[in-house]
Amino acid sequence: MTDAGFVIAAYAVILGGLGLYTLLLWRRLRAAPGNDDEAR
Amino acid sequence: MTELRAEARIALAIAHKDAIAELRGRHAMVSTLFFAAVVLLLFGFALGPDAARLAAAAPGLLWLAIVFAGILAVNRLHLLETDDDAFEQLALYPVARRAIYAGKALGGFAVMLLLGAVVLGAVGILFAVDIGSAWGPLLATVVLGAIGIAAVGTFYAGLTVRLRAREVMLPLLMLPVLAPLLLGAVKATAAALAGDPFGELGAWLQLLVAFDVIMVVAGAATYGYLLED
Amino acid sequence: MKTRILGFVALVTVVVVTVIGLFVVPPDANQGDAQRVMYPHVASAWLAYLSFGVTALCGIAWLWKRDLRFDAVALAGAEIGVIFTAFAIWGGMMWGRPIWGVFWQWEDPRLTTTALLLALYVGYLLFRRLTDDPERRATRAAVLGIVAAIDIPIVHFSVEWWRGLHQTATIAAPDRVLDPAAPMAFVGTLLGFVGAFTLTWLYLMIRRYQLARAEADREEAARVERIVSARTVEAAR
Amino acid sequence: MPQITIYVSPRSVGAPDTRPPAVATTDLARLFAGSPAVAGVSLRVEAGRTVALLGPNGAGKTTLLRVLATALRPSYGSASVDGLDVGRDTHLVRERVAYLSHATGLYDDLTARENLAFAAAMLSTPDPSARIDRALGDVELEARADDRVRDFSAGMRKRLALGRILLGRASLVLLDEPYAALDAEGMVLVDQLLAAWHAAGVTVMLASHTTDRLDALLDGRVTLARGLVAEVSGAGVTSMPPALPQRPRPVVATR
Repeated sequence: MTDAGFVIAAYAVILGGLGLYTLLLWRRLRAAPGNDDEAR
Repeated sequence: MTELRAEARIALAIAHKDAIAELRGRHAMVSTLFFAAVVLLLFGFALGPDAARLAAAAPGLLWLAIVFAGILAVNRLHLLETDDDAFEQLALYPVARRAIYAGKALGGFAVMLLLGAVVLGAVGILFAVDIGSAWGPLLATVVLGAIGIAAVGTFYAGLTVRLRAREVMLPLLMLPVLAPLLLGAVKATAAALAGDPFGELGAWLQLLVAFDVIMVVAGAATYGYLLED
Repeated sequence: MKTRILGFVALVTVVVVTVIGLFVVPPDANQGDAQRVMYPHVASAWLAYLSFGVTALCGIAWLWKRDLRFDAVALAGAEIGVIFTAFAIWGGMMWGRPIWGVFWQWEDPRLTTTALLLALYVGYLLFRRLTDDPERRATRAAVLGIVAAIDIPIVHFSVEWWRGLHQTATIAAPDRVLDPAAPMAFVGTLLGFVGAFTLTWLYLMIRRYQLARAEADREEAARVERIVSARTVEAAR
Repeated sequence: MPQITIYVSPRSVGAPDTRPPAVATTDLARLFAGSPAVAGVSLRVEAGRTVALLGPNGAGKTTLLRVLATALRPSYGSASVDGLDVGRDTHLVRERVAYLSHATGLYDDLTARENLAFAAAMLSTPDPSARIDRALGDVELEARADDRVRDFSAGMRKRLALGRILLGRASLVLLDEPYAALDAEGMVLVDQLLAAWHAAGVTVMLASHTTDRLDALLDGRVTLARGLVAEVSGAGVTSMPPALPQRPRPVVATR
């Protein structure tokens, strides 16, 4: 794998992860704070 | 000043009680020592039979055996309290929380010291390592290591004493915190065994002292919160 | 509403710095394109440490003021901290592989410390899930967060020594060492990333705090409601 | 039957009305995993009184005692012993309270005497060896003083736990089902202890189901149901209905 490959992999995971986490958070917030095991 | 003396007396009473119960009933000590010996044996199978490689790895194996056996030992000391909800009764006595921590840590230290000495001897035999020549620094390392493991172990055993999945959580929480101690102890032991070629021994012992002081103070300051319910 | 704007600003800055980091700024003289991984890697590591600092401080604040809002911030800090720690480790590996040829560089104190950080705070989050009573959970998690934060500098210091007490700090590496006289462009881009990621971090912290508060309030309302209903039933008797 | 001597802290002497209420709770609630074991208790017990906590299992008797003994922190509301808040002045409250719980909190591998010696060290009991002998005598365990508690029956363990309380100088004694697991002689022992505490001006609150034998010993009775006070009778104890309705307040701890 070329250097560029690793760079892409790094950015993809970090930015993708941030996006995914934001989405998850947003969905959990938007859903009325129903029964979520986090709060059990 | 008298208050500190009273707390010391209480800590000694707790450690004394643990010692009697430990020697008389629990045999945790014996089982922990055997566990450490078995771990060393397995290390031998894993890394042997090349004697040179074993001798090179001896410091690391020594301290891994001590740390793993240490988790069992510290856990046992707190199980002693939960048989009959004695832990709650202990918290209800009008005594300083840090005195309770000191008492339990003292008990843990004694167990760890004995464990360290025995494992050191076993390593000397099993991995043909000459511990006689450097017994001074080795003893210092074992003492400092025992203090550190007892200080951290007592805190985390208290934190997880009534926790679900405690058997997994205690090592999971405790081991990362012990990383600097493991690292320092192994390097100090290696330096001591090699006759301290680079003169690093002093520095590593200082690291262990710093770790011990910080963890004892942190443990004593926060142990009271672990007794709250 | 303000948070929404913050979120939008954060998004824009992240996109801008990413474009700069990937395409605009020239590759490093020695490391070539691999050096571009440093930007998100360093920014993530900085936010990991910041998050756990926040968690430890909120722990102290809870023990002092006994206000559950601090506990909610501490939880947000730990969760988001774990995520940035994972990113920092991933970035470290993606940078290490092209430069050293190995994913995991034991000698790099930053990497090993960050790995321990992950272990410490995954433990913190697991511990929180295993404790039910909100106030007992807050107290014990606070103490756990404080001891973990105390341990981090010791870990970093000991790994720093571990690498070689008396050798010079530079790692005896192949020729691809970062060009020490990094031109302004690198430093500028790095600061841009740190800024953009910190804005994102702030946005996520606020959102996660709101979520934790919403759940805590719902839990609180359920508790109070059960008390009120018990009392009304009794009063009616 | 030995004459039981109660070592009283100076706090518990003096006419009852001059001392703050031995026990005072205001809208006290304590929840476990979201459901209220105690849902709202506002109780006042005058110093020096002997009061029984009655009510079915799960009525909240044990939880109330554990909060007063500082074993549990209140979830809502507040509780005080001798005017001292259990949350803020926890250490001072612990000096004043003795608590006998279902679990006797003894060390199986230690003998009866060693258990009491440890308790004496924790309670800083003056002249410990004499006091331990006296306590063992009072609870009639001298014969088994040097046997390990591991071999004791539940009744004997309870006697030893009562002996431990005699080593202290509590002004408030909390007993959770003191008569449970005791033989006839043991029950007489508890009667004697209650009489001795009463004579010494020590306040006693005991949760119990055996009420028939208590008439002569009790000043007042409190009946709990579903975590609330259902009924109060006798002297020295009063109760107020919990505040209603309660607006769910933001998540700020009460202390």
